[in-house]
Amino acid sequence: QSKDAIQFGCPVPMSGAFAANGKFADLGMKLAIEQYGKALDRPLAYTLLDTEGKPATAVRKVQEAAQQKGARFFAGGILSSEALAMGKEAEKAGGIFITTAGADELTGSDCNGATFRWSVPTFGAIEQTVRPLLDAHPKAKRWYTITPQYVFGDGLLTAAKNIFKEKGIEHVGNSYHSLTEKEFSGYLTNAMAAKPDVLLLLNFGAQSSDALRQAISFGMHKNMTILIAWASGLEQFESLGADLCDGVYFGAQYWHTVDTPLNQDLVKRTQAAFKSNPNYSLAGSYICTKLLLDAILKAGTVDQKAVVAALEGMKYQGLTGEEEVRKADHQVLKNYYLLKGKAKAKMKNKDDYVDVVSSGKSFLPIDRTGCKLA
Amino acid sequence: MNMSRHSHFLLALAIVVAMPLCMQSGSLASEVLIFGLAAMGCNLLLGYTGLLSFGQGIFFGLGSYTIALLLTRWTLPMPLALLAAVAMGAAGAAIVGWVAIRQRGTYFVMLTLAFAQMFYFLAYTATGLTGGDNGLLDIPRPSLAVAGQTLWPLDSPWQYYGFVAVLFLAAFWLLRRVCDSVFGRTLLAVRDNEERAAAVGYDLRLLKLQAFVISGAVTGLAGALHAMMTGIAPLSNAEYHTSEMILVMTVIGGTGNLLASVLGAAFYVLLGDWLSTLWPRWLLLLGVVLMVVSLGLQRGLWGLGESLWSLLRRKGGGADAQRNGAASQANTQGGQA
Amino acid sequence: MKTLLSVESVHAHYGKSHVLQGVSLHVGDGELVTLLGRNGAGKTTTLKTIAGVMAPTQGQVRFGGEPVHQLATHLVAQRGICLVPEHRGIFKLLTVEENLLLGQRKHSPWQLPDVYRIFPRLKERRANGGGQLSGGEQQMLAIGRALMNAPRLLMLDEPVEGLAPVIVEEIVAQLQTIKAAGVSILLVEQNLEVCTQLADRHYVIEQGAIVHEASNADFLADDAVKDRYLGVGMA
Amino acid sequence: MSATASPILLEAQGVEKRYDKFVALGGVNLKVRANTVHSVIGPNGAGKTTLFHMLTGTKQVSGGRILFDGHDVTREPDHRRVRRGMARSFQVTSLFLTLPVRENLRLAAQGVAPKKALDCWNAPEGRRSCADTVASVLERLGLARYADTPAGNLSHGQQRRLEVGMALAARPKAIFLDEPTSGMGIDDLEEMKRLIQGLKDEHTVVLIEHNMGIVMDISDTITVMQQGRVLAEGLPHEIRNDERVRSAYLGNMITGGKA
Amino acid sequence: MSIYLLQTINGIGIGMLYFLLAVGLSIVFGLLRFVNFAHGAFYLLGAYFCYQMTRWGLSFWLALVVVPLAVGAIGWFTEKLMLRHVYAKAHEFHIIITVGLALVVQELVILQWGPLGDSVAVPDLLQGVVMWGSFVYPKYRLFVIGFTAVLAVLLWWVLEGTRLGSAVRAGSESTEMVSLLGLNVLRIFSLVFALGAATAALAGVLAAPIRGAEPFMGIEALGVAFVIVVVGGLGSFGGALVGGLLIGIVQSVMSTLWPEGARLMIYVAMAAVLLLRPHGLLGRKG
Ligand SMILES: Nc1ncnc2c1ncn2[C@@H]1O[C@H](COP(=O)(O)OP(=O)(O)OP(=O)(O)O)[C@@H](O)[C@H]1O
Ligand SMILES: Nc1ncnc2c1ncn2[C@@H]1O[C@H](COP(=O)(O)OP(=O)(O)OP(=O)(O)O)[C@@H](O)[C@H]1O
Ligand SMILES: [Mg+2]
Ligand SMILES: [Mg+2]
Repeated sequence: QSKDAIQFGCPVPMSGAFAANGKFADLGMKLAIEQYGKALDRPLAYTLLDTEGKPATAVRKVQEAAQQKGARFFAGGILSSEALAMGKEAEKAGGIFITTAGADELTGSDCNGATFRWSVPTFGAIEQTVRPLLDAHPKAKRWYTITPQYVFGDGLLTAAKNIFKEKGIEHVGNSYHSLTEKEFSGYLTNAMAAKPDVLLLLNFGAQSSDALRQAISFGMHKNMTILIAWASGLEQFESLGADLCDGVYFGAQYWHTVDTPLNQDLVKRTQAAFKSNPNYSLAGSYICTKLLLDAILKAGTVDQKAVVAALEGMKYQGLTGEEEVRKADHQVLKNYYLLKGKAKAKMKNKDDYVDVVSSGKSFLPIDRTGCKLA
Repeated sequence: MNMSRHSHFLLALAIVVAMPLCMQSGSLASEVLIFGLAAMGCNLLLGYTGLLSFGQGIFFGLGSYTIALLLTRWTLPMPLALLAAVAMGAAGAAIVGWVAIRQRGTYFVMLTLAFAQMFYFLAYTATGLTGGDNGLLDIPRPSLAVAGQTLWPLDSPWQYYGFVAVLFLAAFWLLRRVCDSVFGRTLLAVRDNEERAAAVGYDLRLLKLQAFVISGAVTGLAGALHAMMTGIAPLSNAEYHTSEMILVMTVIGGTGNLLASVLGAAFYVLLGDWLSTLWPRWLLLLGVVLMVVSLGLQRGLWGLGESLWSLLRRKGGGADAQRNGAASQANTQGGQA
Repeated sequence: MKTLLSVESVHAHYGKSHVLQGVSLHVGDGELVTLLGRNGAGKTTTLKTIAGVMAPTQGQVRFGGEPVHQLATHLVAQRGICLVPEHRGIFKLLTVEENLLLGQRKHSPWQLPDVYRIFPRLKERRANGGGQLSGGEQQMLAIGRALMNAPRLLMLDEPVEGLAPVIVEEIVAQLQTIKAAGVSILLVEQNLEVCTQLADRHYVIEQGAIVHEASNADFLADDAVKDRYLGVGMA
Repeated sequence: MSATASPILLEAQGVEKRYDKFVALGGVNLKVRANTVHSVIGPNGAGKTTLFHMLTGTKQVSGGRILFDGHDVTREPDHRRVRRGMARSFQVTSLFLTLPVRENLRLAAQGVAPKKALDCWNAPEGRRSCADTVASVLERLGLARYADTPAGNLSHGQQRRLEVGMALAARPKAIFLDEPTSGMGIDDLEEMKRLIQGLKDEHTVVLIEHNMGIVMDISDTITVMQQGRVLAEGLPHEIRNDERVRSAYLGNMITGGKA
Repeated sequence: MSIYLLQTINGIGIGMLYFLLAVGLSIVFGLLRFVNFAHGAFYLLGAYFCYQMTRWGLSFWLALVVVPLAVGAIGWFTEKLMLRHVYAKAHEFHIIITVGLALVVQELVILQWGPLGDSVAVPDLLQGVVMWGSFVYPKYRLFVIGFTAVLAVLLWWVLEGTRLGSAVRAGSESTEMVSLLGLNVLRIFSLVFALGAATAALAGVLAAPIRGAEPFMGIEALGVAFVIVVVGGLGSFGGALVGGLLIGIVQSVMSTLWPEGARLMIYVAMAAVLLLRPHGLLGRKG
């Protein structure tokens, strides 16, 4: 590509267990780049970097892209570990990195001047799912949690526990499990023995799918409410299938039917380009790229400092409506959604798996995020 | 032996010098050398002692965790931290080896595999030390300094490459020395015929253990350098896939020859890097390559190189090739392994 | 009498060890021929080569007129050449009956009942593991299994080695019945007593080559030969 | 020289070996005198090689004692016994086939001081190369010409000789040879015979051999084994005329099969 | 009913599936004496073929029959066309080639069915759960226990009762003697490998409605299978059964006792067994 093109990088796992997210993230950035075409009268170009889901590889690829292609703007990072690592690297390389990964450290204890995050942290995810669920089911007094044992899982768990305390909910038990677990019947047996009203699944991706699948095979959906606090939206519903989703609650960062101008525009574009609705990976990557581009335009230069400054505090009409980039921790303030799966019969089209129950913004105050920017 | 020692060292030197000239990415070049180190460590076990270890990832992981902790928490001077990482790798190897060499053949392989898995889950659970899934971040890359005098800044990838290259050459030279030493020669005998080696009076356990320790030390060094290169010590470094990868590199390169391991590492790293830019499903191609190598090449890439070389050298090389062909024929006959 | 097996100047190696240095011999239909020689002379190797376990490095083996020395072991066996090896090759993990059935061929004149009739002991021990049998029983099992394999040529390598006299008698008797049934037999045996009772002809092998051939009668008469090739008088 | 004069170097007392249930050795007693050639003969599977495994510690005994040079070595692993001055050759040639002849012998010689093998700094040169030992052995074997050829490329006869050389290189008190002539051509035979005979002066030789020619010519004592037991022991001519031996091993062959 | 009793029963459920997963690996090793790192790939294929057939609207029961046969055939050809040629080579080549094969299969699956996982519906006949006091258990999992139990008996019969079985056991003692009896050892190798592949595929089919079909289930399964085979004893049918149940129960009970450590414990157990009984619980020397 020509010398003076503005180089973007899309570091996402194309191989390995999260290849699916990578695939769609790529499409997302492609869409955004093509939509803008050029910025500051310079053509736009982007490179897809396969992180293989390995932080080390991710870092190396970012380094290379920075050196050889002079790429400075990176949007990607699906896994917490790789996102954290790349955030650090982007800063070293004098670039900017926006991600949709789950790790709160990104805009918390490990935040840095070059890293931004679009996805709602664990705190908000719990606030916007557990509370509305409680409002919907006031009698749901006994909750059981299943948690992947690492920082992300613990983040969700603590947030949930706080609400339980505040609302006088009985937390009848929790099962930790490792990130490689696929067999959940043991944990589910524990859960059933505790006779909860709500089963709260705090794992994500394939693991939450397995957990749900097996929970339903144990008939748990019949005598308790099931909530997956951090679902990945459309792609997960597709892999689960409508029957398994029916009646289950999901927390989600994005849903394609949300009625906002930008979202409708995105849906149109995606339909046009790929004959399908945007899912979270695609939308996330799209909006992250778009944010970078808008910031560049606003700053009128590609200088790191200027673009960061442009991003900080930026208010804009985003996919989830009014969105804002919080200056103090580079966290984007946006809606989080509570969805409820509907029966196959009620689906109006093949992607109409769920109804939006509620949505809203909740974020920790800066002093509690642990981020020491500025 | 002597002759080849020097010529091999010169070849290694040539590689080290050549890479900056023909490669764009310093980090990639460094990675080649780093995994070259790891593969050499593995080769010392597989090629010289006949031990197929699936536990190399343990030592690699230990190396990266050690240096990460020492540079971030205790802020030791970098050279010391490196030494510590090496020591740590050796120690880990001593333990794993001490247990594993009680077994032979497939059971030995399985035992090292079990250890690799155990280490992974330990690292995963001991969040306090290893940062669990997030790994350890913010590993600094302090420049080499003596009394505040900066001798060698390591900020840019190529600067770091230079640093790695020096260590690599040093390690290579040492390993060659080890391989040509009384010890190394005895190892060859052990690989060739264990029963006989014991019968002429050697204590196989001690020999194997020492081989393990040295291999662990080298692999630990590799792990540490890798951590410094990426600035992180991720859990994936301790995964069993790392062990598998190191092993694959070694076998592809060709066993029983240190330079071959470097070749294998270079091949694997560069091929992987290149393929991954071609096609998201590049692992498919990698798989095919592996199958071709194990079906076609008797002695890995190095062996291939040698036969080609002899083909080029002599006009009568055809006969030689036929002989190789015949050999592989003979090999494809027999039943049991 | 038609020749069934003919071995034509066969050479064989173990690695570099040149064990067979041009062995030639033939066995006629229904004939019982012995192959004699000192330890290490190459008797076992000869049998292995005929059975296709070892590929001859020179020469050829013809069976019923057709060359068989290039064939894989199992194909040679299917032609009807059946070897009962030195250490009998009883499968320890299999019961006596399983051992027998493994060798079974539908068209074999000997089926399970026949074998049990010939070796009643095996019937008693039918459910035992092959590992638990005494040497003699193992030998019977090996022979019985060979019979169920429908052999046209039965090759026995030291069938009575290390067996008590009584059992030797028994086995000799069975071999006679088998021979009577028209099966050709190539017998390797150290025990001359046995050989001379059974055989029509004898070969003597030394240093991997046939050095003497004689009919049973001549052989019995000629003590010099015995002493020369098989005795310990001189090398 | 008279065998009975010299002291007893090696003694086996009721040595037993079982493989699972199978009894390979059922209580073998053996006395080997220093500087003699002591042959062990017997039919296949008699337990000769197994007995060697026991004496040299290649495998552990299931019962009985083994005394060597005044020490009880019953429980010592083979590499320990090598240091006491035992060395063996194998029935099925067991060499370092990929390594040169010289290297094979060097390793064998070095084996006497195995701790040195852990030296991972110095190359085996100068005094570490055991040059003179190796050279003298090469000389003796007549393999000097092949010093640098890989053992795998030697002819079978040469390999068998090297096999003996491996034992020699350790400068042992006692040297155990298992069928050193198996698979050899006539010419090789003579050479091997001379070689073994020559060993007697400096070493004690324990020999397994099927070739009666050699056995009868060079042995001082012969032990006949059968089914894991000692059948007879004595001087060559005694053995040759021993009825039990004839029937058991040499076969009724001489007596002829006249029933 | 006590939670531990529940967990034990559930553990048996998991264990039986594990057994089916591991037994093929074990038999193949017993005869061919080499470790098949591609075993997981056949399990993976089993799951996806089943998914595909149900997608086509064919019945799960049909898949239960057809898929193992199909994958078995694939196994047969793999052995004939590739593996056969590395038997003579060193250990590392067996590993490399099967690792490569596993990669290829996995990526082909992703190419064909995409990187996202998919669900396979539980057959209507087995929808729902059985209640039994406080004990709730999916009908399907009960079926799996029963089915694999029957299968285990069947397999046991094949290995113990049939001529092929005898040939396999005999072959693991001495291939030479087997061919001396006129049996084609190479054919037996192919057959056994095919059988191994088929059992893995069957495990895949049975697992699909529980775990869904997902491109990386192969690797995960392989890890578990190794542990089981090593614990039970390489090459031992009984070992695979015991090992499978043991691991299943350990895992299940652990998820009550010390969930975080469940996985770790499995490998600790494995190492312990290897050190105390070097050839596994029921393995014999080899
Ligand atoms: N597997 C082997 N590898 C190398 N050499 C062998 C092997 N088997 C036998 N030999 C050698 O080949 C020669 C002939 O062996 P063979 O077994 O044929 O002798 P034999 O006539 O059967 O003697 P015996 O009466 O002791 O059975 C012997 O010198 C023996 O040492
Ligand atoms: N590892 C083993 N397991 C089981 N049985 C064995 C083993 N090694 C040897 N045997 C048996 O022990 C007996 C003695 O074997 P050994 O090799 O000592 O005989 P030998 O006297 O050396 O015979 P040869 O003259 O053929 O060398 C034989 O019956 C053999 O089958
Ligand atoms: Mg024989
Ligand atoms: Mg022997």
